[in-house]
Amino acid sequence: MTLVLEQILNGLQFGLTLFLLAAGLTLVFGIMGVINLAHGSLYMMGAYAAALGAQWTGSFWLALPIGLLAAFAIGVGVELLVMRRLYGRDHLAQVLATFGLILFFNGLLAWQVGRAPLLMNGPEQLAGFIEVMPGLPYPIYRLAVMAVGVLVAVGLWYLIARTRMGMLIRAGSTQREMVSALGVNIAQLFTLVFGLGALLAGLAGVMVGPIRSVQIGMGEQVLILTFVVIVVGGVGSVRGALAGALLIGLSDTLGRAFAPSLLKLWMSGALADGLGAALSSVLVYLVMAMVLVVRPRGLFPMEG
Amino acid sequence: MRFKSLALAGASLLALTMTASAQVKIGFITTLSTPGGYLGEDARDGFLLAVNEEGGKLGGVPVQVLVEDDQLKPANGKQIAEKWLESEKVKLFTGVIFSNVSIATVPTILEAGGIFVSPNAGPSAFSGKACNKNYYVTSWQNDNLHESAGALAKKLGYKRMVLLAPNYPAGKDAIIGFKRTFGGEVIEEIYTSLDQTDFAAEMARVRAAKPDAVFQFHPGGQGIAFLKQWAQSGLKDQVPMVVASPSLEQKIVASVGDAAIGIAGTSHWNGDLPNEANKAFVKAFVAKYNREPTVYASQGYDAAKLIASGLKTSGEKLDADAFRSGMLKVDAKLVRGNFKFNNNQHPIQDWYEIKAVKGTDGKVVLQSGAKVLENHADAYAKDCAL
Amino acid sequence: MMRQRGLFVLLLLAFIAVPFIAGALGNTYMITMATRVLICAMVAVSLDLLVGWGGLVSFGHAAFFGLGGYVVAIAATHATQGGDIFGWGGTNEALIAWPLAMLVSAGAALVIGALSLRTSGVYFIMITLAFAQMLYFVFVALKVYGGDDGLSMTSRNLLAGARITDARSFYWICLILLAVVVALVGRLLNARFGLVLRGAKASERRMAALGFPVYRYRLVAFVIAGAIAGLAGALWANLGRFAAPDMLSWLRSGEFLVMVILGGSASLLGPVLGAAVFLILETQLAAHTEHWQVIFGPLVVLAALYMPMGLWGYVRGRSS
Amino acid sequence: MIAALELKGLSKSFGALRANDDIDLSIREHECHAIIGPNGAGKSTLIGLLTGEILPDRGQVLLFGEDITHWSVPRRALAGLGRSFQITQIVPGFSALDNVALAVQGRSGHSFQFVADARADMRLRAPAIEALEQVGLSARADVMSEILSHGERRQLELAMALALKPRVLLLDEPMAGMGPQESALMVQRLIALKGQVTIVLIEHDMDVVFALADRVSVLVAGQVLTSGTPDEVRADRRVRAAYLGGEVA
Repeated sequence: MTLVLEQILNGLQFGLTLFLLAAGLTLVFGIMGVINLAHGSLYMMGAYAAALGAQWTGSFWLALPIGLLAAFAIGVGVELLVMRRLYGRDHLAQVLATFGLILFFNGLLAWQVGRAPLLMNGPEQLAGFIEVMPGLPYPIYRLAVMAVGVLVAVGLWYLIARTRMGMLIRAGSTQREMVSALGVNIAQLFTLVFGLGALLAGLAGVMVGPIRSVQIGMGEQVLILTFVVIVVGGVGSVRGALAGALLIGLSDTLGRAFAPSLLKLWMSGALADGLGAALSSVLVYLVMAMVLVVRPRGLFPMEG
Repeated sequence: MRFKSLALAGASLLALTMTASAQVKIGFITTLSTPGGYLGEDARDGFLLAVNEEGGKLGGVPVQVLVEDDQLKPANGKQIAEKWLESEKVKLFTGVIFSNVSIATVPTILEAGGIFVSPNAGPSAFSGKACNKNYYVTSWQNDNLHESAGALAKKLGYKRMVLLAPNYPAGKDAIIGFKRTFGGEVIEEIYTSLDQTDFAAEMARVRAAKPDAVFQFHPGGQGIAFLKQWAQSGLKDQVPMVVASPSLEQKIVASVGDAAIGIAGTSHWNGDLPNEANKAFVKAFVAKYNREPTVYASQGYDAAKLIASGLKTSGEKLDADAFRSGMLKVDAKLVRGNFKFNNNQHPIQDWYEIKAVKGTDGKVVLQSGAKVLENHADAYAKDCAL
Repeated sequence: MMRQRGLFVLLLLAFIAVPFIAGALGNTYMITMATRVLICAMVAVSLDLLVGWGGLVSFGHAAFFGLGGYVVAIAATHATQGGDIFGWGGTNEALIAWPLAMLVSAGAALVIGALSLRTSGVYFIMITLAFAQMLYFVFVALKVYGGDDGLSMTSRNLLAGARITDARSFYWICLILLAVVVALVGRLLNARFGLVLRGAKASERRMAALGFPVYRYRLVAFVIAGAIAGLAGALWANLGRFAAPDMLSWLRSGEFLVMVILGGSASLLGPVLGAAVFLILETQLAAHTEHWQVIFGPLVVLAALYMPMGLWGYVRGRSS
Repeated sequence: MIAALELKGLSKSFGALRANDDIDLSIREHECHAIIGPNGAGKSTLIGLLTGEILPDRGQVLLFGEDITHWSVPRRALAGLGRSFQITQIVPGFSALDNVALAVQGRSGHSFQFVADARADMRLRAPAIEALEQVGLSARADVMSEILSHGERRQLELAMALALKPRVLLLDEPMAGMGPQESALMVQRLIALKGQVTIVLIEHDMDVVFALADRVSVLVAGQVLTSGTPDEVRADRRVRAAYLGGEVA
């Protein structure tokens, strides 16, 4: 029973990590209507900046703002140089341009930082465990990642639903002309929103730095799963991204955790191990397909 | 179209002018991009160090090393080989890191009468019945890595183990290789997916299975993530871990830090092996590149030394049989020490216990221990008719 | 239309000239390189049917390319080394294996298309990508057929019992097939079916209001494009005598898209040009610097930003 | 007599907004029936429900007595429900004739023909030329549709709807964006159609409505306020209060 609870906790934790990535991507799509394949690259740049920052300063807490700032700055730069020329264009041009950016960022890091993965440790204060319930110790750092995921969800909800900027953001996606007539600089707003998306990607990169590998290509590894998440949730919807992330996180984790032992009820051990692994590796795609059959625009489709 | 023909014509003209020189050209096809790029980078740098030390020669023969990135795409490796065979008249190839590139590329080279010396990948496809007199593996047969880990687990007295590997052939081979020498009970085999970055679910399964120890094979980034999460989950202090060299090499240790301490690994080389050649190599590598060499760098270096041994007898003509007699003589001081070629032209060598310890400067480094396997060969050699 | 035909002939003549130029230079690698261009061009033309003409940005086209390659390699493996798949002993005959590759790819396209086409726009992009990636991991894990290591063929397929050993004959086969594909796609685009597909790109609502069940037409286009990509995959596997999961990877899909857009989408011959320029540029850059991505990436970005019509737009613009 | 188009209790809500609320409407064969109403009255939703682009929460749509409530858009089109769009929906890169021929092709059933050049097919071309003549655009048949003037595109829009040979023609603001002269010409053309085909006209311009319509229904806040002849509707005080007073005054 504890095992089941632990695995559910693992699933939630994985889901919230996915949410960190999906939130920025879906926000940028929802507001500017651009698909950004290079979102994973911003995540990578955030993680790299933080890892280098940690080596330089020796502190995770100093590295955190460095990573966020770098991701934000790179995001703003990318928006000013590339993305803003893509708003009116079709998705095809957006896909192509951001594909080019992926190649560039990977090449740039290999060239300037080197090809080897970087060292990045979590903060001393968050090492160790908490007994979340009797007999179930859980790493504090993972709980911290979950907390950050929840905070981001709440923060985004507040930003979009309750602030003036959120109002502009909501209006910006539907009524660009009206908002600009009100004297709001749409171009600046979009730069800011893209920067925010990049910042969220960077935050994801910094947070997973201590539990994953900080290396070239780390962005592409998670990009496709992030796509699955926002497709399931409904592209453009932050609420959908959260729901999709939790659904995918839970089904992936629980599949990997229990598929083999469930299969062992019917077949031999080795076969069950193999088949269970195969099944759990395609499980998230099957979930996605099922959601699409029922709701082609995801769980929380954007209005309009 | 016009641009295309011009570009191609230009490239081939360039090739014509360059073939005029009297050097032996060595085609170094390796992986420089993708997450696996650092393996190729180190193998290349190790190789070039050896060439450099001899002043642009290997075994007294002037060489020119052509390097190109295969991007970890099998077809690209093959394409580069075809290009060099054709327009650069390259006959001697090396550099390939990954088995899939090797499997696609090697037949093309051998069929064209070329020679291939592998500094890393040793896939079983070419080590048994399909062995070839112009194909040499200077690193290890793939299974050796895991056999040595299995032998170590047996030596350490573990009886009941959980094995983890990604769900693809190399992962399954790792588990088979490990079991070949381990001999104890395998309670559970856990297969992860190749794109997985979070192993919390698997670690909970390990915790529940309560094994004596675990063996895991996750190369590169996955291995790094696994070790970090393993330490964080607290399992590191409860369940011992045994791994093979690709999961515990210098770059991985450098990027996981303290999380690597206490893990038992095996390797055929380490920076602290006490032979003279190795001491000189490490010193020269650090001096030239300003970083510690990895096992891949050592393999690149050793491959160059073995090629030098072949070139000593073949000379600039590069006759395949003459080259072969030189290669098989192993007229070279390798940094790993004890080495000879088996009948399938794969290594017979020693494997050492390796562990990560805190160095004097606070950095985590790898330290070699006792021999785990001595004069270890591979299981496929008996099928090779050479 | 006349101009299009004239350029088609010009391009064809240029491709016909390649083996003779290569012969004069004594460079067979050039033929192999050109064969690669032909095969990628075939994929690009099929992808453009969806992207350029149908407005369906598929980011998973490599899946069908890879499937085609695997069908041929698997059939050849069983034919030469025994064993069977679903009770079938395999074949080394191109006249059976290549159509089969098309059929299997078409079947996969039918399933993936049926699900993906329920959505549109950015959903479609991401979903095709995700399904292709799923297939990629299936082949990576498929140990019987080499998994990550790929699957080698001992020799090329036989064509009606005859061996295709030299690079030149294989080049001619690829060239003929590409010409046939281009001609057929060209016909299709101006036939009733093609007009509906193109109309639906401009206005799906209008086409529905005129009585066309747009979904069905798009699905058929998706299946046709998948089948052509399957044929290209079969040729690719024959060229390298090797099929590997990287044929299905999402990077491949991305590269095919780059070829289409670089050459000029919705232009029939643009993708052919795009494939040629892409492959030559990539190999030349990679041969000259190990940090080729730092140059190549920005070039792709610039192409996306400033060449909406692609190279073909310039070629056609100048000749008119 | 069976109504050409009959709506029974048709309702559609978007969240809390009742866009169409229990609409009953009967449109007779060969009449020109105008639907008017202020902005936000639910005209667009009603068009959507009729064409099948929107599915209702409740109620029925009958086309010549046949229940088409759950039919797809193309199926309705093939059953004889033609439409024009408020915002012109034509295919750029195709000539005017190509566009209309596409409509003829739609009428002819399935188009899974992959080889024969559709542009050389007189079975498509001839009826298309006829439809272009009907709207007075035959002189511009070979001009690329994106080059046509706004008024010409509106004509093309109508020609495409006509080429489908519909039994019921839904015209969604056919005069949108037209100058007075173009508008008058269009009215002439629509008058010529009267009696041949049932027309449902959604229109803002009251002059157009009263020039064309046999009957008028007034939609206010998602409900049918009244239906009647133009004179009856003009005289209705409630209409004046709710609508005419505000907008036409």
